[in-house]
Order: sequence, then C-alpha cells, then structure tokens
Amino acid sequence: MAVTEQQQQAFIGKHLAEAQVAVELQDEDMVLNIGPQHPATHGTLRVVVKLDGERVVAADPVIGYMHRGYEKLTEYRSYPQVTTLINRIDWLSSFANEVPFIHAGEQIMGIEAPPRAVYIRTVLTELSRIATFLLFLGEMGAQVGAITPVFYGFRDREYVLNLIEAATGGRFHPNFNRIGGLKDDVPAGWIAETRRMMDKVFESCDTFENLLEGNEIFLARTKGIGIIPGDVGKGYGVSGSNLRASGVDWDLRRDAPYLAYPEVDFKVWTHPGGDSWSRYWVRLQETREAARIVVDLLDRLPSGPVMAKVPRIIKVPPGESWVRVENPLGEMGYYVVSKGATGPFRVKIRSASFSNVSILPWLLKGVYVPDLITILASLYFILGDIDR
Amino acid sequence: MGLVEQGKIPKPLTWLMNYSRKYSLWMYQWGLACCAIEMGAALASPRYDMMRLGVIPFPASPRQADLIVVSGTLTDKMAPALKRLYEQMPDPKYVISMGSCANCGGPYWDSYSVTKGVDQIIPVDVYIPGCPPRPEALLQGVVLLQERIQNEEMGPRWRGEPIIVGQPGAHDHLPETAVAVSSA
Amino acid sequence: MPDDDLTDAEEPAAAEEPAAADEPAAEEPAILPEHVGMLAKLQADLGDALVEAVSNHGDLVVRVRNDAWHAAALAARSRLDCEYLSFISGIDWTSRPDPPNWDPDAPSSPVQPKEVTYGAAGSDGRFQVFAVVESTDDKIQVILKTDVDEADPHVASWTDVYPGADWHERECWEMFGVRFDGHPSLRHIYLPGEFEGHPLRKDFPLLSREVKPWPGLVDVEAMPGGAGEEAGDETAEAVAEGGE
Amino acid sequence: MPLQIKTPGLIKGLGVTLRHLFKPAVTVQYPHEREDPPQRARGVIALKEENCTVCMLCARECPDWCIYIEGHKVKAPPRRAGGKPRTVSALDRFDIDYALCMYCGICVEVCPFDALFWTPEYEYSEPNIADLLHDKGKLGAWMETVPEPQPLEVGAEGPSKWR
Repeated sequence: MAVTEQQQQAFIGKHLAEAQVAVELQDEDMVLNIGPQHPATHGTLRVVVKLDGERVVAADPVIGYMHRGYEKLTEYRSYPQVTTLINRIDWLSSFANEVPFIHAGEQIMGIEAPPRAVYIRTVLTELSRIATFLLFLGEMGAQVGAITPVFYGFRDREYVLNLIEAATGGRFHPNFNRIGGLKDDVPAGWIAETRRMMDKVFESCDTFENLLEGNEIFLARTKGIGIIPGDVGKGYGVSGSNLRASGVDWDLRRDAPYLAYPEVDFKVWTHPGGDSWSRYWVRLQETREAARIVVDLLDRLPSGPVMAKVPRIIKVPPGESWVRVENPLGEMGYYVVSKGATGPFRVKIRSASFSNVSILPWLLKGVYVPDLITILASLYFILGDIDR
Repeated sequence: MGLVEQGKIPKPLTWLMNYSRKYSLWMYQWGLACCAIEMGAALASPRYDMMRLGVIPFPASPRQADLIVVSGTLTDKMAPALKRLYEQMPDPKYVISMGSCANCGGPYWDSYSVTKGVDQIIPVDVYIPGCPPRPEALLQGVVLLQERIQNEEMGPRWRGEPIIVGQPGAHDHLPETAVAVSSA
Repeated sequence: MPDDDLTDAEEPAAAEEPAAADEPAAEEPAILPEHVGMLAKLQADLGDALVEAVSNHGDLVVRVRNDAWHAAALAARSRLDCEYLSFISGIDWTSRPDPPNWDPDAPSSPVQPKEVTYGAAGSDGRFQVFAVVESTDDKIQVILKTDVDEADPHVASWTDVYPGADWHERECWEMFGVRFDGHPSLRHIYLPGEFEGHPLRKDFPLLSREVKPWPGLVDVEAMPGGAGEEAGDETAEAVAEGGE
Repeated sequence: MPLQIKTPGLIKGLGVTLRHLFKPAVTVQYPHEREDPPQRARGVIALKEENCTVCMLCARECPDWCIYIEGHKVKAPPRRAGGKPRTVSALDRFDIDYALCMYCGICVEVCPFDALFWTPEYEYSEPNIADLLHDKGKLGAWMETVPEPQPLEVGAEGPSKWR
C-alpha cells in the first residue's frame, strides 16, 4: 500500500489533467481557510488549503492558537507544581502525561516507586487510554456523518471518568502522581467497580464494531483514504497508533518497558493498511486490549505502601534524563535537565500530536476536502498536545 | 420595533418575552481547551444532555447565536478571532466564561502567550469556576444565566449597550500593570 | 569554533569526567557495553567531529561539532538505521537573571544556581541544539547534541534527512533564535508574527510574574507593644515544621 | 452474522430503538435531581479557621498565587496551667481566588495543621468575577459539605491521607 511521493505527484498530475479537460479552471486555485474555530478541526487548528476544484493541491496547517508556553512555565515552577501543570498538555489522558515526567525525576534522584504504586499507575494510565479512545471512536463516527457513536462514546467515557475521579479526585486533571509514588491509595470498592466498568467497555467496543465496521458509508469514507506509508511516517516522527496502523510494529510499552507492562501479557495491534480505517481499527483493538490489561493487573494488585521514602521538599540532584512513554496519542517524552534546585532547569516536552500533525502537508496533497476532515479525525490529535 | 429598544414594553409582555428567550438560547461553542471536552460532555453526553435546558448547541454561524460559551485557554493569537466572531453576533447576546483559563488566565497566569481572561476582550455575563468545571457546573451556569435573562430589562440589551455585569474593576486583585502586560 | 578552555582541557579524558559529575551512581561506566557498538559506527563516519560521548541513564548521548551536525544525522540514519525522528530542540545553559522583588526562599518560584554548568557530554557555550533519533526496528535511540555559537547561532538543517525536522526547527528558531541553514521557510510556528524576542532564552522575562506581588510574603502584623516575641511563637514553629 | 446482514436495515434499526425504549435513561435531570460527585472530587476548598496558624505555607506553594493571607499576633492563654502566656497568630484575611485557582490541591496537601479540606461542591458560578474571590467566611461555610474520609481498598497501608 506504500505510496511514494512520486506516485502521489503523478496521481495529482493525472487528476489535474482530467480537471483541465473538464473545466478550464485548472490555474485558478482557490485558497480555503479552515479554522481556527471550525467544528471539524477538534479545537483550534487552522488549515489553509489550496484547492483545485474539490481537490487539495497544497495544505499548510497553522498551529499555535493554543500555545501556552509550557516549556517556559516549567522553568519557573517547582516539581510538584510542574506535575500539576503538565496534566493539561494532553487533556484527555492527563494521567498518562504525568508518568514520564515523574519517571524522569525518579530516575535522576534514584528512587523507585513501590510495586503497588506502579500497578495503580499502570491501571490509571490504561483507564485514561480507554477514556481517550472512546472519545475518538465517537468523534470518528461524527466526522463522517454518524451522530450515534458520539452519544455512545460520551456515555461510556463517563463511566471511566467516574472511576478516575473516584480514585484521584479529578475527572480530567488527576494530579495523583508524586515523585516516589502516588498521593494516596484507591478508595474501598474501587477495584470491584472498575471490573464492572471494564465489562461495559468490552460491550461498548462491540457496539462500535457493530455500528461502524459494517457500515458501508463509513467504509467508503475511510478505506484507502489518507494513506501513510510506514517509512514516511517514521521520518515525520508519527508515533503511537498512527504508526502501528501503517504496519510498523513498535510500541514503547513493550519495546522500552516501563511501569508494570513487562509483567503483563498483551498484544500489540498493527494493521498494514495505513489509511484512516486502519487507524480507527487499531485504536478500537487497543481500547479492548487496554481493558484487558486493567482487568489483568487488578487481579494481581500487590498490597503495600504507595509511597517510597522521599524528602518532604523535592530537590532533584544535577543531571539530565530523557524518558519517553507510549501515551494514547503516541510517543510522549520529557527531557528534564536539573541543576539541583527545587524546580527543573529545562524541560523539553516531546508531545505526540505535534509530530503526528506535522505530516499533514505531505498527507493532504491530492485528497478531497471532505476526506480532509476524515483524515484529521483519524489522525486524532489534541490541540494542547500540538501547541503545548 | 422601536418599543423594545425604548424599554416601553408592558411588564407582562416583557415577562413573556424573557421567558421565551431564556428557553431558546442558541449557543455558539467556542471550545478551546480541556473545558471544551467538558462542554462537549454537557452537550453530547446522554448523562447531562444540555438541550433539556433549552440550549440549542449547533447554530450554523455566530450570526444566529444568542450565547457564546468560551471554554478554555484564550491565547493572544486567538483573541482577535474571538473578538471578530463576537462582534458578528446579533444583540442581545450573552457570554459565559467557562473555567479558570477563560476567567483569569488560570494555570497560565504568568505565560507570555495567554490572554489573562476573556473579559479583557468581550463582556462576560457568567463566570464558571473550575479547572475544568464539571459538566454539571456548566449546566448550573446556564441556569444562572437563564435566571438573569428572566429578570432583565430588555431595552439596554436590545440597544446593544454592553451591560457591565462584572464591576469595572473585575481584576482589582491584580495590579494594573499585570493586566496591561498580559494584553500587550 | 570558540573553544572554552575548560572543556578543551577535558576532551582527551574521553567523557568520563562529566558523566561522573552527573550521575548519582558514580560506578556506572562512561559508556555502557550495549552502546559501544553504536558509538563505533558513528565514530567511523564522523571521525574527530565527534567531540564527546557518554551514557546517561541508559541513553547514548553524543556531542558533535557544529559543522558535522548534518553528517551526524546522515550517520545515524544510515549506520544505525535510526529512521524515526523524535524531536529537535535547544537549550540555553546560562542562569536566569533574578527579577526585582524576588524572594530567594519562595518555594513557588525555584531559584536555579548562579554558576553555569553543562549537562551530559558537556557544552562549549550558552546554546546547544539537541535531538533524539530512534530506530524502530532495532529499538535503540541516540541523543545527539551540538554547540551553537552565541553571537551568531546557526546550525545545518535536517529537513532533507528527516522531513519531520521542519516543524521542530521552526519551533527551535522561534524559541531560541537559532537559525537552521538550509531550512525552506523559517517562520513563526506558535506565536503571532509580530511577537518579538525568543521566549525560551533565559533572559526573556515573564512580566506577569514580575509585576504581581508575591502573596507568599509573611504578612503577620506584630503585636502592639512588641512584647512576647520570644514566648512560643507558633507561626515560626509552623514554618519550621512545615518547611523542612 | 449472515442472518444479521440479511435482516432489512429498517427493522433492525427500529429494533434497536425499541430495545432502548425499555432501558432506564442515563440522563440525570440536573436542576431537579443531582448526582453526587465522588467524595474525593476536587470541587471547592473549605477552611477550618480555628486550625489555621497563618503559616503561609499554602500561599507560598500555590502555583497560581491565588491565596491571600494576612494575620496579626495576639496573646493567648498558656497551654498548661502555670505556663507562660503564648503569642499566636490570628487570621485577618484568608482569600482564595477561584477565578484563578487551578484546583490542583497542593495547598490542601501542604497544610500542616489540617485547616484546608476539599469538598465536592461545584455550584458557585457568579455573574461578577470579584465574587469568585471567597473570603474566610465563605470558605468556612463550605466546611459543612466536607465528606468523611473514605476507607481504603484492600491491601492498602495506613489511613487515607486524603483530606
């Protein structure tokens, strides 16, 4: 399925030639501005596209409408304050955002969190993955015109958010991780409740499969649309489910083990297609897989404390550390440089969506305008994660 | 319709019109950040279902909207777009500012690229606290706005005079310079 | 290349010194065994342009000369099969000038040490550009660093090696003012076009933080008469207990 | 599966509708009934004024600088009979600006004297931004809504630190 740039250009050229025959307007390209506030751009992304008829000739995403200056703000805050701030980078999977930063701090300090804390961290990370993907599955349907999946997605997402809130106190921004462990243990009855909700998640995945996978319109709108060949994706730094949907078997949970993932047996789903449909399909499978991981880990949750011995005031010794993890949206990493103060000296935040979206100028060449919306939806980015 | 602008509508009719207006708010969604997802949950999630309150969330353009909900971080790059779209809305128009970022800059109060509060750009009728506020908190904000609409004088609203709901010194706790800097 | 005397003197010591300074576990060897092969491959291509190499928390950090930055990308891509670009970014190693009315004890705004130190693999001066490339097949990654001249910060662009470098370099240019020679269009990516300054340079101030009075200053009025200060002051106890 | 495909879509769709007709609705009729958030939910911060010693730790650790505290020193009776009279700090002003607060909970966590508590209340929108600055009276009133600490899950160690 791999398409080289030459083939793509040839494709555009061929269709341009056809357009020339049909209408004598081939030179009068139209510039269309989509966004920054457009219902189909998932936030404040702006895409300026040059159109030839209905076909995109060139696309230039304009980002920065959500730029909040994270990397500067971290230099002015202490470690606990940074932990709570970075929740808001990728606001759908906030808990997963905290983990790599905390790991970087723990790595420089030479601290390890107790096993129970590690397990609970893993469970909460997977729960936020489920919450993120359920929203995606709903949104994806909505962008091709099916409204029902949105309602289902939001309904089932609430169940997961309830769990996260019951444990951490925040629906969106848990601020539950501490360097050396967790803020507190989970409340009584939480595990039983989580098991019950995971059954609902499995059910929900089946519903989505029934609703969308057999749907001819959905298939027509997504199959073969927006193909990212694996090697092109790698060059652009596309990661996570987007890359796995291009047939690259690469998952940091397995390939650069962290948290409790080495102790879990899970499958890394890939799809050779590389198109919008593959990205949808891979995420659907990963939702199920995440629910399986949660159930598996809850069965083996060790008892004990959730916090290691750490000084009351966190001072990270001089050093630097690069930690990256597999977030729901892709590879998320923090390059933390410390100089021994109560706050980091420099934090480089490598967010997944930034690289995932940077492929758009390449990807959008030669697609139709309606397909542009599908492609944006299937790439699944969070604006805060792009702009930081 | 000079009567409405002059405020010469009889009381019962005012009551009736306000009552009708408050239950058909066309809401323009200005979803920006985390709060946008909570707003989405309030609108699309069956658990909250904001349309029960007479809020109609899908106007085709700001020119058909009565209410704009600014949910999330407003950056300096985005502010002109918000201002322009707000100006396109017909009077009477209402603004709900949702979440700490929209209220005051929130977690990014010291950032170089964030506008410290929507009320520096457009007048705001209801402030919803939270980071992000729960969907129920947004529902409560809408209910509060509906109460205000029920009890309001129509004349000034119709004339498009901005009703300063917050006092002029809404940012009193910040020194003048901080406000000036943030808008620079 | 403006060589700093200190780093120059340390170079023959093959990177052992900075690693030892950075690591809490000092016994760790400068280069981990699994990195030796990778480093040899890079060394073969880069020669003496490879200034320093060190293993830092399980990652190989390689510092190359400024003029070999492009060659380093080619070497990583062809020799190590690192097709995946994680990110390119910069760092400003100077310390931040203290704003006026700064409370040095404020836990809410940490104070960094004044003396300028450099991270893993060292640095020549104020600005550095660093990047992470990975191989998805061999599951390895390399952190590449290069020094950038302070007066005229520029370095070669990677856009022809990694297409994804485009946006990262635009970001780095906007944040640090480092020019990337050969980049097709260095224009603002995050900030509006009229924005002045480079926010991530340490001397770029956050004005809101400087003008807002810090609410953490202890604002407890002394008792009229001033007596009884020595008798069991609970506030002082509280701060002492909570603060340590 | 083949049977499903052969069923006319219309009947299938109506079947789904019919099934949903008999399922209980998930909607919570908000202004009339309200669902209680979990006990740990971070809705608003309550202040137990008698526990506060004006140590300023919360104001100093706050990432948003949104807590404003003032106090003055007063003489208090000695702790033990016959002891020296003590000097304690009395609270004059304790304001939290909820327009600025980022609901992170650092202040509650660092308070060494259990003076701050989370409560799950969320209904305090205001038409005037200045009213979002809650003074100590208003913060004290939230104390009524503070839930009891929850027991922890099986296998946990120690009492809950959650406040």
